[in-house]
Amino acid sequence: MSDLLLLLGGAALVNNFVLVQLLGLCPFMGTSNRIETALPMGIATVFVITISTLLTNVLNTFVLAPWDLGYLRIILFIVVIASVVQLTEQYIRFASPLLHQLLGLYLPLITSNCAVLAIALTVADLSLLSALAVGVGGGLGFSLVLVLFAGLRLRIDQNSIPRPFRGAPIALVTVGVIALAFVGFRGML
Amino acid sequence: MAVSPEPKFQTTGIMVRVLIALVPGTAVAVWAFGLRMITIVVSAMLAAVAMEMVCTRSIKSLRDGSAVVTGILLGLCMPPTVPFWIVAIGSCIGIGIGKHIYGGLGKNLFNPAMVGYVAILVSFPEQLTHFDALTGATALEVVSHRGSSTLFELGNHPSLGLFGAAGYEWINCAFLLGGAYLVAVRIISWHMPLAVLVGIACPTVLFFDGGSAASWGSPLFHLFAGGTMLTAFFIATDPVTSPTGRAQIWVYGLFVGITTMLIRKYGAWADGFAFAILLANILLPFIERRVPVAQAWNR
Amino acid sequence: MTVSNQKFVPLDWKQESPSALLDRIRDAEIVGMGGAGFPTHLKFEAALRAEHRSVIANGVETDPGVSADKTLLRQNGNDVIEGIRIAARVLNATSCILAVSERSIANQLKEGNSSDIDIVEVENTYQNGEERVLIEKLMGRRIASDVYPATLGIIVLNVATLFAICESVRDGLPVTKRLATVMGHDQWCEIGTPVHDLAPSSDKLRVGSFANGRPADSKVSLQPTHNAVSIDRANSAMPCIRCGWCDTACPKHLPVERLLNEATGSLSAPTSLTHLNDCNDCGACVVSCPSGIPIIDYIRGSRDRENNSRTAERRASEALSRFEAKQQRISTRNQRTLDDRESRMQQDHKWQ
Amino acid sequence: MTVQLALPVLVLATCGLTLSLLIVTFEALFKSKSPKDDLIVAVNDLLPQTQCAQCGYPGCRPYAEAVIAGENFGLCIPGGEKTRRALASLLDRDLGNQELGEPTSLLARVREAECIGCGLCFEACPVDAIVGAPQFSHTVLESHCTGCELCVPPCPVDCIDLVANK
Repeated sequence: MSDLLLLLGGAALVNNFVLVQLLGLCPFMGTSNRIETALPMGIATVFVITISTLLTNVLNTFVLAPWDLGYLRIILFIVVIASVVQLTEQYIRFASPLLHQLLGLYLPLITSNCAVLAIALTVADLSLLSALAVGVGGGLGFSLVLVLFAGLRLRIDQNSIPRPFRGAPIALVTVGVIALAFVGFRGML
Repeated sequence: MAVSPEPKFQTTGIMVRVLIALVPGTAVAVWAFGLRMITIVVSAMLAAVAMEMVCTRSIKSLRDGSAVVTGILLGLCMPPTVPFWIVAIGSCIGIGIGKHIYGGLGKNLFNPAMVGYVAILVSFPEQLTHFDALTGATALEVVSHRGSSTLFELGNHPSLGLFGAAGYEWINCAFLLGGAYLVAVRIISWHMPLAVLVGIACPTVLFFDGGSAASWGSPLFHLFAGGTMLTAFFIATDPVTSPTGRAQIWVYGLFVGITTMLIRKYGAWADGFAFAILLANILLPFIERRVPVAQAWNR
Repeated sequence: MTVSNQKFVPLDWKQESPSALLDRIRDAEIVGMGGAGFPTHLKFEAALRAEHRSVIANGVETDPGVSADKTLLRQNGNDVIEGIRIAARVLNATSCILAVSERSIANQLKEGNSSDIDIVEVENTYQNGEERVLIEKLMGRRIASDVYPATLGIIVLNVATLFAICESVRDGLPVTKRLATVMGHDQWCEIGTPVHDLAPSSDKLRVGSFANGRPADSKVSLQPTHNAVSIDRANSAMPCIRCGWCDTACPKHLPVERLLNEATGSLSAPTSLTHLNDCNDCGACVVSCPSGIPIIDYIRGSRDRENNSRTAERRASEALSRFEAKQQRISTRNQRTLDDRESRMQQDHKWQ
Repeated sequence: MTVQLALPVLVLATCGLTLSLLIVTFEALFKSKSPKDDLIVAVNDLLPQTQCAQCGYPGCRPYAEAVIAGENFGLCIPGGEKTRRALASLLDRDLGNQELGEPTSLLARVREAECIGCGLCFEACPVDAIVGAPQFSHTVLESHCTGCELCVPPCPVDCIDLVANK
């Protein structure tokens, strides 16, 4: 049990998918300028990652591996992830149209979030439990950093920043410094 | 004319008193690590001041002295063997990216000195972590990567001085002295330093098991090793990047202390205070509860 | 505030009846010159309703950089004392206290006068000049923040107001001038003169002390409540370093640093209105700020904005509810006419 | 050779089929209910509720529904730039360069001497801010009036004028 926790912690903090492996940056930058979009986006991403990791792992161990169809992985995983995202979007549209309107383009964008596919691919060969651990850990790491970054962006005072750095550039610089801070976790696990 | 209650200090007054408080620590560092330490601290300060003038294109903003203090703090974190150009790069990154890109004094999200220090620590690891013959590896490294030998067997290793790490124990005492002066002159409140020191002491006390192979090292050792006192009194109390409410100060300080200890014990880095400060700065909006999370929930 | 300048008949206040004196104070349109500008005769009328009354003369001038009241007490201390006696006569007050913040003034006033007014020295800490704090210090009574001391019979009057009372009653002079610290030195200034004529200078001016005064643009003229005119210290203000000293200085324990940063827009999360309304403009935060930021201007600005948007929201929601009520009324009326027509159609007519 | 070819096609086909079936059932199961009433309420709350129809819609709520359906969110004159930006940020639409001026809040005021008591303005006022009996002079309640100018056209003697709200 404890090594599952270590896997989860490792995926969340030590080699965090956004900050250390620099994956999934576009939804990260897109939805983090407001906490109203960052929080639901984080939760939706964790949900999608968990479900898709589960499905892809099962598919891989029972279908792809025995008939050594490894080369089908990417195509199949993307189809699975896309359909999981479609299902979540339908549910969110049903549950709260306002949230759906708020998230707007970024909800379907989770399919193209490379962190989701990256996690699915990295855990394809692991056992189901450890795959889930890394999946949930990766998702939590992504959402944690997303929400923290949204909180930080509230403190950025746009009109006192030099003109060329306003908006996205200052956000990227801040993500860089956050990544610097997360280097502190290296070697922990 | 009646004495009208002028403000306690102008910001320049704060800088002068902080510099006075830094003098004892710097002097002991020079005594412990040799004259080269002076040139390191001075070059760090000059680079910081130069970058400040470049970024603000005027010398007006030097008045508040934040650039000078940032430079000195960065210089004091450096090991004595570091080449000068690396220190200069660190200062420039600290002042440029740490402060002025966010709009100057008061607008930066992260502690400028720590941004500079972590930037060069991560990009030039070999120059920044190995030390010369005086102490070999720092005591912290020796303690945390000693494999199976118990603390007692390590007793006579050159890096271990009387009760702490060779040179570092006196440096920390000197910064403690300087810090006490700052608290006495009411520039900083005593809550933050105490919170950080308690944060550092707690894990060592909890897990203290008489110096066995897996022990963290004695609380006294960790309180007077590496950058503990420098962090507690000078870096964590930087007003711009630390909270103002009393409860928030304690949460912030404890987080810094405990994270420093975690990195020292489990992390790959010898001393984790710089990372701990940056991580605490990331959490600051949530520590001060200024993020309208409730509003986001009821959407 | 227009200032009436017709002359009066000098009265011998020892013989005049209290109501005649009160009428004179009302006709002279004397207002409190300590900073609030509350009409003095209303204060007197409120105090008259209480059973036993006492007069407190507030000579404790702790506004930083202002020495108008102190100089007034030094130069015309006796007129102020006479003003106190007039006020005491109007209220037939049981006790009179003159509070000052300097020993030299206290001694100078003590030798010349009999003992009916006791002159008390109060130390010069920043909060003591405020009405309720002064009452608590002199009489040991804590007044709730929503109760006016005058209604309890305790009248606190600024020494400049008492001087104006003395001049209008004894000498019959209208209130046309007041002593103010202009650019550091005290001088008698005509009320109503534009501030920029009093202190001609290029950069911005500030009326009142830099703690709780207001920035003065060209249109502002000297009012009875302004006790100083100076260069606005805000020109040389440095950026806020979030040191939190203003939080510790605030007597009402408000999160001043957070209010300031939200007012200047560098923090976008909105704050609650209650904090803003609790602030009573004392200016202790401005005094304690190492960067010299006029915090009070920002807090007043965001408080007005917040109040305006709140009233706008309230009016909008009321308008919405009235609009829906009207729509409802119209639809029921139309429905009723339809039903009537329907029922009329059902009746069988005579020719069928 | 053919087995090597058929197997991947088979696998992909079955996966695609099952997933699409899943999506269709979800679609039927979670059909989104009436379009977006809590979204309409959210947008309506941002509008100043003057019901003035200067945006071309009979009231604020119809305009809210139109905005959600894609209408230009910069038509609300009384709301001015503040409302326009609020709508843009709620609906995540880019602001464009259209700049609305600062809303000058107006108040209607009846010159009571000339009022003949016809009551037409009473009917026209969307928020019941005008009071008065038939044949008697009417007046505007300043606390209730939203400055929507709808009472000015129907007045036969044109005795209502608009003053700035202090």
